[in-house]
Amino acid sequence: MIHKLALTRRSALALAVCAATLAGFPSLVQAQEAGVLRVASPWEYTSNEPTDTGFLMTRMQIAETLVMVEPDGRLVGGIAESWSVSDDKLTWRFKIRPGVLFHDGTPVTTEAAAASLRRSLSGESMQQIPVDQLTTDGDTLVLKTKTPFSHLPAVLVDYASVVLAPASWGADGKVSKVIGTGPFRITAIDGKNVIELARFDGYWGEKPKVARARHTAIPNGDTRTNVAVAGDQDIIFTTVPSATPRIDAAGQMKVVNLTIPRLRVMAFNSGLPQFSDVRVRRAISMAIDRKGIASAVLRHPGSAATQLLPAALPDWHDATLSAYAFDVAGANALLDQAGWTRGADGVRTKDGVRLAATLLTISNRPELTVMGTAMQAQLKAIGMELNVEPGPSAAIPAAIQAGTMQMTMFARTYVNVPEVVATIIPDFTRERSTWGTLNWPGRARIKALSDEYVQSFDESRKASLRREMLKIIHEEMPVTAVSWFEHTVAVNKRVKGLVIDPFEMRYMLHKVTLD
Amino acid sequence: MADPVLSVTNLTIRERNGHILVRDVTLAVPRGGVLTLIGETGSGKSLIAQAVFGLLPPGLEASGQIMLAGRPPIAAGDSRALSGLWREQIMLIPQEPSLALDPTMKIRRQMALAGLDDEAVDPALAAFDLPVHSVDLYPFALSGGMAQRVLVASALGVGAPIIVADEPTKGLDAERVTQAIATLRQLAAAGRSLLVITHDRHMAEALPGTLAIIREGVIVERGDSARVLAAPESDYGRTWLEADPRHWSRSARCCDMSDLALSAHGLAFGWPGAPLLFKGLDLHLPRRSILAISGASGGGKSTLADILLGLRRPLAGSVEWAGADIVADPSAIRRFRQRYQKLHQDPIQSFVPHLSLARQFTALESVKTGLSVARALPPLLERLKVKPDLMDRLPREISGGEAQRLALARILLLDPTVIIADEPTSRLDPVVQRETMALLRQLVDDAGLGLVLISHDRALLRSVADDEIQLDAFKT
Amino acid sequence: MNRVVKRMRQFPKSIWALAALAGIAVLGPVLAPLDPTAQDLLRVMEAPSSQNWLGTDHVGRDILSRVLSGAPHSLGLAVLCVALASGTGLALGLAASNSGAFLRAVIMRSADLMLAFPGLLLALLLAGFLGGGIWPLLIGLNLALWPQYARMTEAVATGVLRQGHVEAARLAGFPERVILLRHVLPPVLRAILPLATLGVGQAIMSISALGFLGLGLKPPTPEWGAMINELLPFLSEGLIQMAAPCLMIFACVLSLTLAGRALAARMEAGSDG
Amino acid sequence: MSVAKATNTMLRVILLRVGQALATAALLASLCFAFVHMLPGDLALRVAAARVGDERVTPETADRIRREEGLDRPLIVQYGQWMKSLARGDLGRSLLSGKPVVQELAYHGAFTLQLGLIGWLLSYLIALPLGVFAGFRPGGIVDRATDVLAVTLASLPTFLVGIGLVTLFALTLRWLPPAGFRTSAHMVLPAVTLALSLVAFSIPIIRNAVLEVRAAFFMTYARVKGLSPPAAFRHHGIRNAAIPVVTFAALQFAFVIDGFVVIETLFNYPGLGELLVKALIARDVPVIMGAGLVIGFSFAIVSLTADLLRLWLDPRALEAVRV
Repeated sequence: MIHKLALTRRSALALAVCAATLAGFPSLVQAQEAGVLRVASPWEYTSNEPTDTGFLMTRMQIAETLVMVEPDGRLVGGIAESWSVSDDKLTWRFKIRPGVLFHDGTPVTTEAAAASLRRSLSGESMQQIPVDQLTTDGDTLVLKTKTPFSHLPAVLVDYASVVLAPASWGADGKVSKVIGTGPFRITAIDGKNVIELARFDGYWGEKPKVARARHTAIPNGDTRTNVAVAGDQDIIFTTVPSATPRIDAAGQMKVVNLTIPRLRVMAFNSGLPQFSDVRVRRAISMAIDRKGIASAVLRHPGSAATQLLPAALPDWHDATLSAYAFDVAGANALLDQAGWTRGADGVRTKDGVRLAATLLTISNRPELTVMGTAMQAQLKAIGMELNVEPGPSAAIPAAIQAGTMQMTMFARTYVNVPEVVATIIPDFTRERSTWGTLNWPGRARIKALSDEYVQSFDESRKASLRREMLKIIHEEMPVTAVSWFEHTVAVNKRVKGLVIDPFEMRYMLHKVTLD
Repeated sequence: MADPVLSVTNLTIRERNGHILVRDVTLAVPRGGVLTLIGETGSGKSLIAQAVFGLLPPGLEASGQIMLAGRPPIAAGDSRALSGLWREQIMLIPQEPSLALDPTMKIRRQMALAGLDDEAVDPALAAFDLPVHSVDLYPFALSGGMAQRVLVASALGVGAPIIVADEPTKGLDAERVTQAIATLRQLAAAGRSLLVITHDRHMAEALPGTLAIIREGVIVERGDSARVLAAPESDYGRTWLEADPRHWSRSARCCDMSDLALSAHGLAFGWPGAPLLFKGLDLHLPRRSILAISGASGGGKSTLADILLGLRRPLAGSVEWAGADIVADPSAIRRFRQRYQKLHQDPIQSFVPHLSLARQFTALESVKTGLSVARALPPLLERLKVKPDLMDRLPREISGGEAQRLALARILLLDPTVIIADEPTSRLDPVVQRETMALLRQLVDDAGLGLVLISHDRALLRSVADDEIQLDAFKT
Repeated sequence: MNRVVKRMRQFPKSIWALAALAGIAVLGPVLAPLDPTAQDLLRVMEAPSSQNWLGTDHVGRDILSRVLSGAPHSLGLAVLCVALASGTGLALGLAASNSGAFLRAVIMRSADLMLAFPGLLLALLLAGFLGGGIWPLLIGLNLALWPQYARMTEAVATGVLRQGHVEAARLAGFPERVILLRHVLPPVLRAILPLATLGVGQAIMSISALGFLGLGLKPPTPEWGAMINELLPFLSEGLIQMAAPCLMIFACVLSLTLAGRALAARMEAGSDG
Repeated sequence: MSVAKATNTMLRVILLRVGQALATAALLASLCFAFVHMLPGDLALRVAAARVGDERVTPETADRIRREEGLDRPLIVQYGQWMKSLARGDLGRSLLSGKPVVQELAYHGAFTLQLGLIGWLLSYLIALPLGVFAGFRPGGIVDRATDVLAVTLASLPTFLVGIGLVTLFALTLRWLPPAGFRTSAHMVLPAVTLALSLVAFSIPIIRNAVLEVRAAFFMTYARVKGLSPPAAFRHHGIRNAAIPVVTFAALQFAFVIDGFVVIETLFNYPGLGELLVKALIARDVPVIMGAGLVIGFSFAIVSLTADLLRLWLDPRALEAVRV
C-alpha cells in the first residue's frame, strides 16, 4: 500500500514536470501546418445526407451540382456543360460535361447523374419542380415538366441536388461515403467538427492552389471570435459582427464584409387584432431605428435595410421604392389615427386589446436577441410592449405552424437557389408559411403573381411582375426587413486571393493561396 | 524515597490567561516501585502525565522541573528535550487505548513499528493473555480491554525503565478492571517503575507503593498506599473514601406489597433474529421502596426500563400502572403518563441544550394543569440544595451533579408515582454520587415514590436498594 | 441592549459584507441611477463618465444601473432557490427521521439518487426543455440541491431524537409538535444555515452559468451571467463594463463562502462547549 | 474478519452498486424520455430543423422524419421499443445524424473522459502538495496563501475562470490555442480550467485531512513509541488522510460533469456535455436518453470505485457495510 502510494506520487511528479514543460512551451500556436488551408465556420457536419449537410459539401467544394452560380449571379455549367429548353417550355436538356471524374476515379456518366438527381428530386427541397419525367439520352439528361417552370436551372443549384458517385450509397439507401466531383476530396472526418480535405488532382476545372484544407466547425460565436483574435485559423466564416473591431485590433486576422441577400426580418401574425391593421405594422416599422441598430449592434451602418432585398440582387431590388422611414412622431400619429390610445401604463390599447406581443428570436444567433431588446426599447416610444423570447430555431416554424406566433425575427436567406421567387412562394403565398407570414390576406395576390412569374419566359414581363410583388410586400409589410446581412469573414494575413460568394454556395477556396 | 528514577519538582501548569490548573506539584517515582496518583475528574492528574511527556494541549504552559535518574533536570516547558526521552527512558500507556492505535493498520504491524519483532510478539501476547490471532486484527475489532493489553504489551517491548499509565481503567467494567490491575502488577513485577494515574479506588487499593491524592491541582495527601487508604489524614481523603458505596450503611428492606406503584408479570423481550434478552420476568415495586435492577452491559437493562415506562412493547407479559395494564390497554399510558418518569444517565443531555433552564421549567406549565413553576420550584430547589441563580444558565454551563438534581426537580414538579433511574450516577464523581443517592433515598421515603434503580455497580445497588432483580437470571 | 451590541461585534466581517450585498439586492433597483433597460444606440460601449459611472453596454444601457438592478435577479433568485431547496430538504429529512424504516429508505435513497445528477446539467436540461426563464432554474436547482439538506437534516434530527431531552419531554407529556419545534428544529436549522449560505453562492454561480450559456433568465433582464455573455464580444473595448458583473458575482460568492465558513466554524465551536 | 469474508463483502458491495448503477441509469434515461415527450412543440419539426438546417425546414420535412423515425407511434410503444433494444445493448440511432447512439456516445465520451482525467489529475497535482504542505504548517504562509487561492477560485464561476485563462494565455500572450481539440496544446486550457475549479474544493479537504490526522493521538503515540515525525506520517498518516480525500474526490465527479457543459462550450470541445446540449436543442431523444444513461452509470461507477478504495483504505468501513 505504501509502496503503491509512493509510486503514484513519483509518477504524478513526473506528470507534473511534463505538464509544466508543456505549459511553458510558448510556441504551440505557431504550429501551423504548411500548405494546409484552415477554414472554420459555425456549421457542423452532422450527417452524410446531401439534404442535411449538402451545403457544406458545396461550400467546401467537395461535391457539385449540375448548374452552378458565379459570385456575380450568373448561372454557369457545373456537371452539366450546357442546357436548353424546348419550344413548348416543357422539356429541358442538360448536356453532361465530358471528362468529369468522381473522387474515386470513376467517370461521371449520364446514368450516375440521373440516379443522383432522382434521389434529390424525391426530397422535399426540390418538390416545387413539377417533374413529369427524368430520362437520359446519350450524354444528355432530359427532364420533362408538367407545366412550364422558368427557373429550373436556378433550382438545380440547390445543394440537395449534388451529384455523388453510385458507390456513395450504402445498401440502406443512405449515403455512407461522400464521393463527389469537386476540387477537394475528403480524406478524413473527425466527429462533427473536422473534415480533412485534399486537392483532387483529377478535377475538371481550375485546380486549387493549396494541397490540403481542413474545415473546423465552431458553433459558438464567442469561441469563433477568440479563435479569430488568436489567429488560429486561416479563414473564419460568419464571425460575430459586433466582434469585428476586436478581431481587427488583434492584428492576426482581418474581417471582410460583403452584403448578401440574407436578411434579418421581422414577421407579424397579421391575423391578430394588434397587427391586422396595416397602419399598425407600418407604425412599428417606422418606430424602429434601423440605422442605429445597424451601427450599434451590427457595427455596420450600411447593413440597415431600406427595403426587403439589398442592391446585391439587382433584379429584386427596386431603387424607386421609398426607403423604410424612421419617424417616431409619424408612427404615433398613425397609431392615433388607427384608434389605438395610450393607457395609464403607456401601452396603447384598442377595444380592450393591448398593443403587445411576444417576439420570438433564435438564441443561436445572439445578435437577434440584442436587436430584439433594442427594438423593445424603441417600441416603448410608440406605446407598444414587446416581450423578447429567444428560443431554438425550430421554435419559429413550429409557432407558425401552430398559429401561436405573434411576432418573430429571424435570419432568412432569399437565395437558397439563385432565384428569389423560390423563397417568395413558400414564405408569402401560404396561410401559414414556413418562415414568414401568418394569416396575411395579401397572400392571394402574391400567389397569382408568382404563379405567372414561374411559368413566364418573358424577361420584361417577369421584371414587372417582380416589381409588383416587391411593392405589395413593401407597402403591406407582412414582414419587414430590419437589416441586410453582412457576410463577415475573418481572413488570416497569410491568405491571398479569397473571393466571397454572396450566394454562399461555394467558399471559392480553389482561388486561395497561402504565404 | 532514596532513589527516585523519575522526579517531578514544583510542576505548575497554567492556562495562557494565568488560570492555574496544577499548582506546585512535586512527585517522585521510586526505582522499581509504583506511584499512584488518584483524583477526581478535572483534578489535573492527567495534565501531570502529559507534562512529563511534553504533550500538554496547546494553550497550556508548564513550569518546574522534570528529572530522570542520572540525567540533568529538564525544564517542564521544554517539550523538545522531553520528547528526547520517549521510548528510551519513558513510555506512556495512554487512556482511551483505541485512540492510540492506527485504525487502518493491523496490530502486528503496529507492534512491529513499536520495535517488537515477530519472534517477540507471540510471547508478549501470551504474557498478557491475548489470543494469538488478535495480532492479525484491526484495532476496531479489539475490545477496550484487549486494546489496553496490546498497548501494555507494546510498552513492555520498548525498553523504557519508566512507564506512565494514564487512567488505564477508564471505561472498563469491573471484570476488566481486575484484569488491568493484574497487567500493571505484571509490569511492576518485570522491574519497571510505574506512575499510575487513576480515579479508581479499587485500582489504588490493588497497587502497592506510594499513593498521592490530588484535588484541584494540589496534592492534598501522600504516603504509603495501604496507610493512606486505611486512615486518610486529610479531610478530603476521608470524604472521598467514605463515598465508596461499600462503606455506606445498608438500607432496611421493606416489602409492603399491598401498595404497588408498578408491577410486571411474565415479561419477555428480544430483538428480531437474536435470542430473548429475558423472559418470564416478574417484578413488584411498592411505594416508598427502591427496586434495583442489575445485569451485565448489553443485557437489556435499558430496554426493560423502556418497557416499564411504556416506551416499548414487550413480546409477552403485562405491565401494570396503578392497576391498569398498559400493554393490553395502551390508552392507559396517556392517562398516567406524567406519573411514570425517568431519570437519565447523562443529566446534562436531558435538557434542551439551546434553551435556558428557566424556560425549560416554565414550559412544563403547558403540559401540567394547575402547575405554577414560579410557586412550586423555589422550595423544591431549596430541598434539593440547588442555587436558584443556576436557572438563568444554559444546560452546558452547570455541572453534572447540579444537572442531575435539576432533572430530578423537573420530574418532581410532575408529581410522579414512579421514577426509573437508569445509571443515574455513573457519570458523577464519587462524592457527588453519594449525595445524589442519599437524596433519592430521602425522596422515596418522604414523597412516597417508587424508585427503580438500574446499574451495573452491584455494590452501589446493594447499599441503597430494598429489593434487587438480577436480569441475568431471566436470560434464556 | 448592550448584549445586542456585543453579539453584533462578534459577527465575522463576511456577515457584514453579506448584509451589505443583501441591502443591494433589496435596494439595488431603487439605487440604480438610470433605467436599466433604457437604450441609447448613439452611446454604445462608452467609457465611464459622470453620467454613466461604469460606462455603457453594447446597446447603450447604463452598466451601473444594470449591475445594481441585477442583484435581485442573481442574488435574490439564488436565495429563493436555496430557500426552496433547503425547505424541501428539511421537510423530507424531518419526515425521514420521524418515520418508519421503509419511508426513511425511500426518502434517503432517492436523495442519494438525485445527488448523482449534477445540478447545472439538470437545470440545463429543464431550460432546454422549457425554454429558459425562472422555472427551470428553480426546479432544476431545487432538484439538485435538496438531497444535501435532507441528508443533513436527517442526520442531525436522528441524533437529536435519540437524546435524553427528547425522551424527557415525551415522558413529561409534551406533544410531538412541540418536540419538533423546540427540540429538533433549532439544531437542524443551525446545521443547515452554513450549508445554505454556501449553497446560495453555488446557486449564484449556476444561475450565472446558465445566463452565460444563454439559457437563463430572459433578456433584457440584467442578470449578471447574461451581462457577461452579452459583453464578451466587446471585451477589448469594455474591460470595465465586463468587470462590473464579474466582480459582483465574485463578491457575492466570496462573502457567502466566507460567511458560510464562519458560521460552520462557529457551530463547531458551539457544539464543543 | 477473515480474508474470505472481506472478499465476500467486497463482492456484495460491487454487485449491489452495479445493480444500483443500472437502476439509476435506466431511471434517468426513462425520466429523459418522459421529459422530452411531455414538452410542448413538435418533436419531428425540431429534429428536422436540426437535420436540414433552420432555414430549409418545412412541414413536409417534419412529416417525412416523423414517418421515417416512427415518431408517430404511441409513446408507450416507442418507450417499450427502446427498453427492448436496450436489453439487447442497442441504444438506437441518433435522430440527427443517423449514426448509432453508442457510436456517438463513444466518440464524445472519449473526449470527455480524456479531458476529465487530465483535469482531475492536474487538479490533484496542484492540490496534493499545496494541501499537504498547508496541513503541515497550519497558519503558515503557505496555508494562508492556499486558503486565499482556494476561496478565490471557489468564488469564481467556471466560465469566468475559462474566459480569464483564454484571454490571458490565448489572446494576450498567444501561448496556447483558444479553442479546439486536435492537439495536446488544445487540451491545456480546458484541462487547467477544470483543474482550477476542482482545486478550489480539494485543497481545503486535503489540508483538513492532513491536519486532522496529524492531530490524531495515534500519530503522537507513534512518536512516543519512537518513530520520527516523517516516519510516523509515512506509516500512519498517509493512509488515514487519504480516506476522506478519496471519498471527496468521487463526490467531485458530479462537479466535473457540471463543469464540462460550460468548458466544452467555451473551448469548442466535442465532449459529452456538448453532445447533450445539442441533442437537447434538437430533441434528439435517443441521444438524450443515451447520455442520461451514460452519465447516471458513470457516476455510479465512480462512487463504486470510491467505495472500494475506501474499503481498501479503511478496514472499519468493511465492518460497517451492511448489504
